[in-house]
Amino acid sequence: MTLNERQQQNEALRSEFLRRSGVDVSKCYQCGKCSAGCPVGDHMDIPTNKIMRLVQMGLIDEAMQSSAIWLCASCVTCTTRCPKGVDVAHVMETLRQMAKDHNCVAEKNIDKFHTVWMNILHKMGRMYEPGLIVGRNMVTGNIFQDTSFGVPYLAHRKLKLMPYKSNNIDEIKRMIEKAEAMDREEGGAR
Amino acid sequence: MSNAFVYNFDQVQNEMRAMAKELLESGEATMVIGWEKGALPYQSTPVMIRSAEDVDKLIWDAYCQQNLSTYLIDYIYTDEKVAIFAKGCDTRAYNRLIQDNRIKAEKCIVIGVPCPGMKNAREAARLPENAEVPMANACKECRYPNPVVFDKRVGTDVTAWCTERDFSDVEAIEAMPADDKYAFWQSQYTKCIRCYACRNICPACNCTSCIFDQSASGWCSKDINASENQFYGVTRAFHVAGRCIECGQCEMVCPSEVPIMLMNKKFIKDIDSLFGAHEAGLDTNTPAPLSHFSVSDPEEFM
Amino acid sequence: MDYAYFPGCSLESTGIEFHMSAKAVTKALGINLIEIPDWNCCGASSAHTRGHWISLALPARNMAIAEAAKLDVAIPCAACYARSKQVEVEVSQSAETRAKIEEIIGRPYKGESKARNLTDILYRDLGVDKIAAKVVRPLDGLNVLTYYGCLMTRPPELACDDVEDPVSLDEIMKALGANVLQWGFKTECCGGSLTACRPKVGLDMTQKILDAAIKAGADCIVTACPMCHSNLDMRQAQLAKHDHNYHMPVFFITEMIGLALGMKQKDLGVDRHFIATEEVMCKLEEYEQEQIQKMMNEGGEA
Amino acid sequence: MERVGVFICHCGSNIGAVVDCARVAESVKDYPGVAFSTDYKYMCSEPGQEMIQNAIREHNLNRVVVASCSPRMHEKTFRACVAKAGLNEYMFEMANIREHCSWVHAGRNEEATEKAIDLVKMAISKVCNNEVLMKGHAPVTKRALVVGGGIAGIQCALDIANNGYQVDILERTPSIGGKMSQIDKTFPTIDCSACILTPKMVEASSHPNIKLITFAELEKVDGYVGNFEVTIRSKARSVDMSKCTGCGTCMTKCPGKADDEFNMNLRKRTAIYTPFPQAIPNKPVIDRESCLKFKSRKEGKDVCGVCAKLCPAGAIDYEQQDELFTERYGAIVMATGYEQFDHSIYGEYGYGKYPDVISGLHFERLVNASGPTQGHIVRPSDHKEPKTVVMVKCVGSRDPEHGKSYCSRTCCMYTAKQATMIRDHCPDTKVYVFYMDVRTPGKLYDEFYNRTREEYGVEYIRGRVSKIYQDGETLRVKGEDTLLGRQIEIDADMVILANAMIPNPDSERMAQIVGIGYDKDGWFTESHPKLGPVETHTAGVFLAGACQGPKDIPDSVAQAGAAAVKVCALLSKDQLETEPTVSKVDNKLCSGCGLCVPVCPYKAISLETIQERVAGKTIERQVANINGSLCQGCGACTVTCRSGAANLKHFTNAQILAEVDALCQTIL
Amino acid sequence: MSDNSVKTANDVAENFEPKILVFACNWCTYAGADLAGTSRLQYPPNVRILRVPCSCRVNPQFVIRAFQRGIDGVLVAGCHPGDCHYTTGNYYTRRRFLLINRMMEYMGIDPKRFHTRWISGAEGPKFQQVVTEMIEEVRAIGPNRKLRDDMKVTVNTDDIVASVEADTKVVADNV
Repeated sequence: MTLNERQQQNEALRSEFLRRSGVDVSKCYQCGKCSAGCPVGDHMDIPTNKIMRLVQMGLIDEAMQSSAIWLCASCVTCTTRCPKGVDVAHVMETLRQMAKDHNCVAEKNIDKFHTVWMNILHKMGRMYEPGLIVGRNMVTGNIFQDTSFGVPYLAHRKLKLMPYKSNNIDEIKRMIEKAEAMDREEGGAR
Repeated sequence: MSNAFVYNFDQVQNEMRAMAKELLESGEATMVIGWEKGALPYQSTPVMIRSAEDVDKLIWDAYCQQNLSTYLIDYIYTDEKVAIFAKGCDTRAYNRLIQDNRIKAEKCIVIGVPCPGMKNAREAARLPENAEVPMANACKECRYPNPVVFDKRVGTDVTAWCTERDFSDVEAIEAMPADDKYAFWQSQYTKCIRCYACRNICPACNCTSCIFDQSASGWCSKDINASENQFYGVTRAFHVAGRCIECGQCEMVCPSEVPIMLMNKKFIKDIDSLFGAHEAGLDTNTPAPLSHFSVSDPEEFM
Repeated sequence: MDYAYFPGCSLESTGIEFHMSAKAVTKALGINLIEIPDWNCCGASSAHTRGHWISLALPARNMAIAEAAKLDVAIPCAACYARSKQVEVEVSQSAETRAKIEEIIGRPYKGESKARNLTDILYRDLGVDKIAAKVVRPLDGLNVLTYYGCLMTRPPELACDDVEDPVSLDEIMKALGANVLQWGFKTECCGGSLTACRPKVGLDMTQKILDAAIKAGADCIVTACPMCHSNLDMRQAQLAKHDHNYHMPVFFITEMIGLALGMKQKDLGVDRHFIATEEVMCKLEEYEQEQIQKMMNEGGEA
Repeated sequence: MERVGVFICHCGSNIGAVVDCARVAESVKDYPGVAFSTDYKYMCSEPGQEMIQNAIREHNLNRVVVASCSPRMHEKTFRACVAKAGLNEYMFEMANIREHCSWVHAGRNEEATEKAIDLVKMAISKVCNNEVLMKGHAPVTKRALVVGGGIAGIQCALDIANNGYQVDILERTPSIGGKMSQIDKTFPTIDCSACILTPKMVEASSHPNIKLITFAELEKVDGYVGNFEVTIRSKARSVDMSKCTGCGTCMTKCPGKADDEFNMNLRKRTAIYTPFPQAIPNKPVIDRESCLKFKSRKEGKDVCGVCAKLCPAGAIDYEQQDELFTERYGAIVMATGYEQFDHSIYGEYGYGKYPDVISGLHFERLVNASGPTQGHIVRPSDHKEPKTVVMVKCVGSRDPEHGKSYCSRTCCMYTAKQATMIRDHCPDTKVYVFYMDVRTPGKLYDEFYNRTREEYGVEYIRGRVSKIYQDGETLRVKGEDTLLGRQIEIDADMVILANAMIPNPDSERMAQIVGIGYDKDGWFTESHPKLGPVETHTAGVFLAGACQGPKDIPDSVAQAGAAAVKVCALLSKDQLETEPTVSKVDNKLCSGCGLCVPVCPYKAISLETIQERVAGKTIERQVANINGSLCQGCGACTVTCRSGAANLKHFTNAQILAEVDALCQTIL
Repeated sequence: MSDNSVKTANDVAENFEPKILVFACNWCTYAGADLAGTSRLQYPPNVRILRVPCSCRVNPQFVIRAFQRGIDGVLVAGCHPGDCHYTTGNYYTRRRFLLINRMMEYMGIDPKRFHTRWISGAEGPKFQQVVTEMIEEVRAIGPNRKLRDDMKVTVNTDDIVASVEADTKVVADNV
């Protein structure tokens, strides 16, 4: 397929990306400093600067389907050092949010982890680590991952067995629902 | 807003008289400009006192709104050393005049008077005798009731009752449809009789020769009609843009009650939002917004 | 010195040592922490992957509760700090954001209550001199590496220390008498967020940091982030399976201060670490003994 | 009484095919002020011009309007034409009915004709308000000042001097030579920088038309083109130049020590010093900050004095003071050069704290045979020869977020040059260059770069370096090879950063003193990026070298020559003609508020004190005064002036209002 | 609303042709208009260019004056900021007209009638485009009826005389 056809396919995604991220990727001049300083760089299927290039060329679908965006640890080193003031980390963030909305998450486990996490938050208002580990293992299918840590955690008196439930859980729930509704409405635009 | 009711005018008035007496007796000043009782309870008017015997003419009440700084211009070429009493706004006017090179600091003695806010004389005239008189419009938004510069001072500092200007009146007009705006301003400026009282009282309108007095210049006609009056109104507002010290005297003295400050405040609002907050007359060094620029000013004309 | 206190979820479980030591140390140093009643999770780790408003709303509620009490918020956890700082900055910069946030959380929040990193409070508000003055058991002879991770220093607009070369932990450790080594990994990401779901990637990142720490000749690492701590401390067992035996103890800054202030390990939670801290303790003892011996010898010679 | 002659030009069919020229002429016949009106095929032709001149005489015309093409085309022609007929050339106006009318309204003849009538009426109304104006004349001081004694300043001064004009070089440091004297070799020929510079320095110092004013600063510039009055501060040298023989004995025993700036602080120098052995003038100065005597004097003591005891000529003078003196010049050339960007803002490169992370200029001193290491390339930390060197380009350049947005132009080449020099000096040393782009547009430049890679084996890696940190004895460099898409880590013994060029830190203040423009980065602004590259907006002030923007040596030298030509052209005139279309102030109307003073881009307005009789008494007051030689006639002051006291000649308030009124007359 | 009511778009005469005044700086916009001419770029013949040395010479009072005299639209145009022949003139233009444009709108003048634009000597097409658009816009909103001095809206002095008399009486009563 020709480049112009590919870009045409991506037209809607491109404008969605622009609206949601508010980042002007045209400023990127491909110096590679983002990739150079990326702590996860070794493991990414597409280096950060090439993600930026894909976005710049309007090939959002390819960027969205990469595993790189999920490996991004949100450490923000790229944004901090970018000589052109491009918020690279926010580009990655937006691509993750879009990948989820467009159902093309490459790293399902990472996404599921966040889903479990948000579910606990909905119910408790605070994080509950045993629930997080068990819940994540259930959805990802790695039943025993990290359970070996559960025991030492307990041995080291570091896991609370009883979850805390807020007295104002209704207020917190309302708040979360309102915020999520607003995010849906705006498609996460900044 | 309750300053006026706990503020002790009499005590400050005594201090003022004592100060005036001392200055005149010692010869430090040859004249003291203050306020005296006017024909009506709500009309305190300026008074020039040259003799220590006359200091009891001086009064200080909630109607001493008139700005005295502009009188200093009249004495710039005399040998007089003139002392004036100056409220917060009067001292800003004084700074305005110094910055405009219209008076010389060494010929003036500024006696700072912290001000609790003046009452609205126009309302006072309309209200029954014992009714509660509201604060003058400009005073309501005053953020500098205490003198910002002075050589001597009387009274003690008051607490400012306002921290931010209230632009709701300007915004109300901005929100109108264009034709309503025009109708509003036309109705206001058809009232204008071009008496130039607003100009004459204004500390920022201090030109030796105003363009509206130069009929041969071709700028303006003497004709009094809505068009010429509006030309006058906008031009005057533009001339004081960024230089207006917001004493509100223009509006106060207008016999036709044209809301002149509504024009001035529009410029103030836009200057603040476009070029950064500016307060005229707080000092004599800060350049007027229209006498400099920034390369990063907002760009709307591409 | 009063602060609202937001421990955050981690400090109730995997980072409980931080909670214990922070409370003990601040009390001893005269900092009064008042825990925010019924606080909720700040949303770090996941909320920001889901949406902008949810990521702002969660910390905003806690900040609003603190603001009602007119207190700034002391936050030991670097992640909670970054999330809370984000909402503070966005709300105070934009009236629009503020209105939306207030609508979502149903409470007023003007951004007046500031999110403060506890380490920053110790370093800047209290000052290292005050900490040094309370030291009874100096950490002399201990070679430490300071590790800040991502969230104390990035993004720059939320950072509480220098972006590339933060110094607050260094200065505090120096005040405690420790020998602070230099390395290039102060602000490198430890991969904490990835160890759960992509353990290989996360472990790889952790390994790089531990390798560098060994190379630098450190006795231990000092951090102020519960995620980094848990990751660096707990994952060493996993790395050991791949023949990487580090035995590199990782301390919270408050634990270190507590030890130097002469507190018991148990009270600080030091006994709860995965990597045994005995060696560090022994080294301190030995050094102390050496010094005493040296002094006695010198005394004998004299 | 105005008697205006109106001449409508057909310009062949250019105008005539669209605009009914006869009708235009006819319709303004009775317009107020018009005494004569006609149309003709080609107004600018010989017969056309004669027609105008004859009409002036026959109809006793005192004002002329020609409606034809753009005044940018023929205003000068017609002004000369009416002048020949005895009218003042400013009693003429043009209406543009070709570019602004017939050419843009083809086929709309009726409307175009109406428009032409309006335009002609506007011109008539304006010309009725025109005044007789005379061009002024100002004499020219036949001497130039070159500010800055680097290669650009030296070359420019030599070129001016060789044309027979007097020229002074003003240099703030103790010696001329500038940055080029610190550089070891020059690209792309790798010839020795000192070998080509020092002869020029000697030539300048011995040229009968050149005077060197070293260790001195520009203090104030008054006056205008042809007549600048420049105040110079000659800083106290503490050495009597007339007695000093430059023998150097004083420097041998000086106990005061300071960082040696010339050698990028890589070693120490004495407190009494010359910056480098070939300095010109080769006479020392005492650096009072590090001199023991001056330091002790601050504490109320008075010690040392070794140099005075040693000096055989008795030239040491501790009591010398700064001196201010004023000189007149006809032209000024700014050649204040550049500075090196300070890389210590980059935390990821160690905030300038790693001793073995050095800048390009450091390297020049390291590799220089008379430098601190006698030309041995060694690391500053342990003086060992580096086995691996990493070079990083664009440090501070092309980095709008942390440094400068522009490309510094020279770094690609000097990096290539330094890389080859390392490979020459230390053949076993590996050199890596991190780059984003390689920009080598110069004669033999790209060939040089390719040799660097192909023959010298320097490895070029495309990508910016993200972090450098000390890792034991070596430096770990983390980058990305964006062509491979792979992270790269290199253990380097030394890192050389290709730091950006930035203007002299004082450039903005200098620009304000001289009254020229500068851009957001502080580079001086040329008058036109294409057609006026060495001129400034201030007449008589020219630019040479890197003070206008990053430049290498050949470009600086070329620009210096160009600036010299402009200077000579100016100095060759005995008198300068000045445009009379400048602002003036009506003292009667001026209140002296001074609001116009800061608005003037040419510093042409000042407040002056005048005397006036007021009510039988003489008073003094201030009014604005416009220097007609400095004023360029923009009119900024006229709008600032509330009372209309400031007015722009030939574009007066009355003239513009008359045009507005004329245009609107026909509106119903 | 007074009897000299402001005409709305509906009342626009069928064949209304607006007249628009362009203040053009000599070095950029005037040259840009010249370039439009030499390039034969066609635009409606409703604009009249008035040459000034620099856009900073344009006193806002000139603009108001034009409206008083019945002009339908005014364009003030100069060099792009940074390109001013006089280095800084257009920065002042920008400051002044950012304010005046807002004030004109505040006074009820349709902002479509009054524009400030940067048009360089190379931007012949931009000149063509800007004036064409402006002419079309002004044509759509009809002739200017505001601020015009030929529509004598005179001042009713009776009320004022009455109020002054009343004031005088109050004073007299009190003295």
